[in-house]
Amino acid sequence: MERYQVKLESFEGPLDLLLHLVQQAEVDLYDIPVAEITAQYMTYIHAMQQLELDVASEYLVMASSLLAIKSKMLLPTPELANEDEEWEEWEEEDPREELAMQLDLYRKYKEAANFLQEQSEHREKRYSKSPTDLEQYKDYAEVQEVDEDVDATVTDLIQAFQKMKQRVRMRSPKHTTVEQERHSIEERMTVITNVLADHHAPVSFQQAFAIGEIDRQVTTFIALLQLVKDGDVSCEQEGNFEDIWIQAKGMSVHA
Amino acid sequence: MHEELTGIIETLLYVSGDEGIDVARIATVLELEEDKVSRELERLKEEYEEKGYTLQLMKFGSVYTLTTRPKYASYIERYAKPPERSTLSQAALESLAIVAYRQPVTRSDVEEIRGVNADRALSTLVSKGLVEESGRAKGVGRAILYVTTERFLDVFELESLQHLPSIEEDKEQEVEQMDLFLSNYKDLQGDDE
Amino acid sequence: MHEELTGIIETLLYVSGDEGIDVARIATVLELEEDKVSRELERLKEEYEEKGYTLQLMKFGSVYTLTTRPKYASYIERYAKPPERSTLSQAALESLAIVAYRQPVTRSDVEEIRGVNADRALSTLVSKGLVEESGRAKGVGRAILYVTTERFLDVFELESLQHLPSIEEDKEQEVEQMDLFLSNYKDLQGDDE
Repeated sequence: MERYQVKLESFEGPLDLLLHLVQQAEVDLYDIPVAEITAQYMTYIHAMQQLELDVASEYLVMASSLLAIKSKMLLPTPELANEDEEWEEWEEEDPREELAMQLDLYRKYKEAANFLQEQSEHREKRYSKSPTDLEQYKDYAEVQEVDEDVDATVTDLIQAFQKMKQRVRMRSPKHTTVEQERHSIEERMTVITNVLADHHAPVSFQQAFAIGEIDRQVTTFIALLQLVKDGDVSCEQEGNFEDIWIQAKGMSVHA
Repeated sequence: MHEELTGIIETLLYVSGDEGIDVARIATVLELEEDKVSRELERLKEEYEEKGYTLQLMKFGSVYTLTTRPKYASYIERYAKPPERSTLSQAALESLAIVAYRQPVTRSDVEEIRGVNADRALSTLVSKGLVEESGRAKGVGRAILYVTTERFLDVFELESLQHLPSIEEDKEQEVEQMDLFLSNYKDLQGDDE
Repeated sequence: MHEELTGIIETLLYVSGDEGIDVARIATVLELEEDKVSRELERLKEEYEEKGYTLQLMKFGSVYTLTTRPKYASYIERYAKPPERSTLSQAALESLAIVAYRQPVTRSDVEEIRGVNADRALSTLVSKGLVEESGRAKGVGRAILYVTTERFLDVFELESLQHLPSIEEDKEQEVEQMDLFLSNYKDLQGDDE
């Protein structure tokens, strides 16, 4: 039984397994030695069964077709002629033909699948920039109209999502925590006190400091809290989420 | 206007990045014949090749996109964070090949060729935006028909479906396929009325 | 290396788009002197001017960015204007997909996934009635939560959110099954020897 040993490989189904056996035997797809291939096929099925794996029903269906073909081949063909001409006249359909065509067709798509695989690997080496945010070019009033029809499908939605996932990232999302160090709290404290020194009226946090990258805003806010704690500035806020008004308390030179 | 048109098109190509620009949309925006826009894009595409510009102008379906050249991939990957690649299983790739060559196809068409259930492979392909449903087949059961999407061309670097290499199917099957297509087409036309 | 360096730099400039590239980061990645990178960028910048390329190379601090030229701004405006039949921009579609699949989400959830600002895209979606606010997240900041609307289901012809095709990766499962088979098979082979 050793010579029937199946190469350790994953198969995509009975046709894939069969194709593998035929190619391994190096025989013509349209002239398969059915008895031999069937035996090898059955060995594989038995191996799967011994492993107590669920043998997919498709494998069993193929097994029975193979056995059927094998027995048809064993039936004596009446008047099997030696001459080609006569053979053609008498020819009944080769019991293997349908299977051979099926295998041939499957083989072609398997090759096409390989082609696609290679193409995608090549495509993955190409990158493009993210689209520029064009919203800034739009008239906001136009965008506001709710009633207009939206022409998009679920496929558009999925395609957009998948495209986004394959984009190269200039800054990874987690990056912000690292970059935070670029704006030290001390530095931001100095900036705040300098700005306040230039103004005699309270300064709006929103307008003066809530600009730039989010990590900078956070650092600025922490710096502000530190200044409040130190008693260098005073803050007023009318309610949750309202703007914060900041004012220097007496002399506060951090330079 | 020639030089001007080139400039406008290159500007819009840059702005739209990986979304690319669609010939029809450009024609509408610029109030030009689609033909003229197409010709200019094709001319530009060749110019980028001939002059060996750093970037390449690629066509995927009706969309043109500027991309970097493969030889620079490693520098980009060192500079920025490349995306996580999700590879398609062999089952999905084989099913995709069948959809691509024989579209529109039903699930059972795919199953017949591969000899195994294609349920899962097809839903993976739909979820990757490579295949979409496109109406239903005529006859009993009115099975869902599947076709490839625009994204399919992009992911597999194909200008069009005609750029798929020939796999020389039997004539008989081609005829059969054509019949199926025509009958579906008629059916669709019928539905519209 | 000169020509090569030009190609690499132009490639990185294109891919980084509106973010631009930082001289120091390029120098680190390419293992070159910052000076050399700076000089090449300055040379390129001049070349873009002299040869009147469509795009221009601008310097902001230590960051260089490719930008469009002001004379083409009106075309970008026309291009940005939504066409009669209102399609959604790539940015809006991406954000919408994230809201649809992950809802409820905050703006920063969307930004984290997209890697870019999502402010405008979300407000477009809200104004189109596809997404709406739905309370606030717990915890610091109590960020606004976004969910999809009934109109979203309507526009995308979905009976319910459960009818959205899955976009989560499921290849794991497929692989798992095969691995199980192979490892069992190997074991068996081993036992026989």
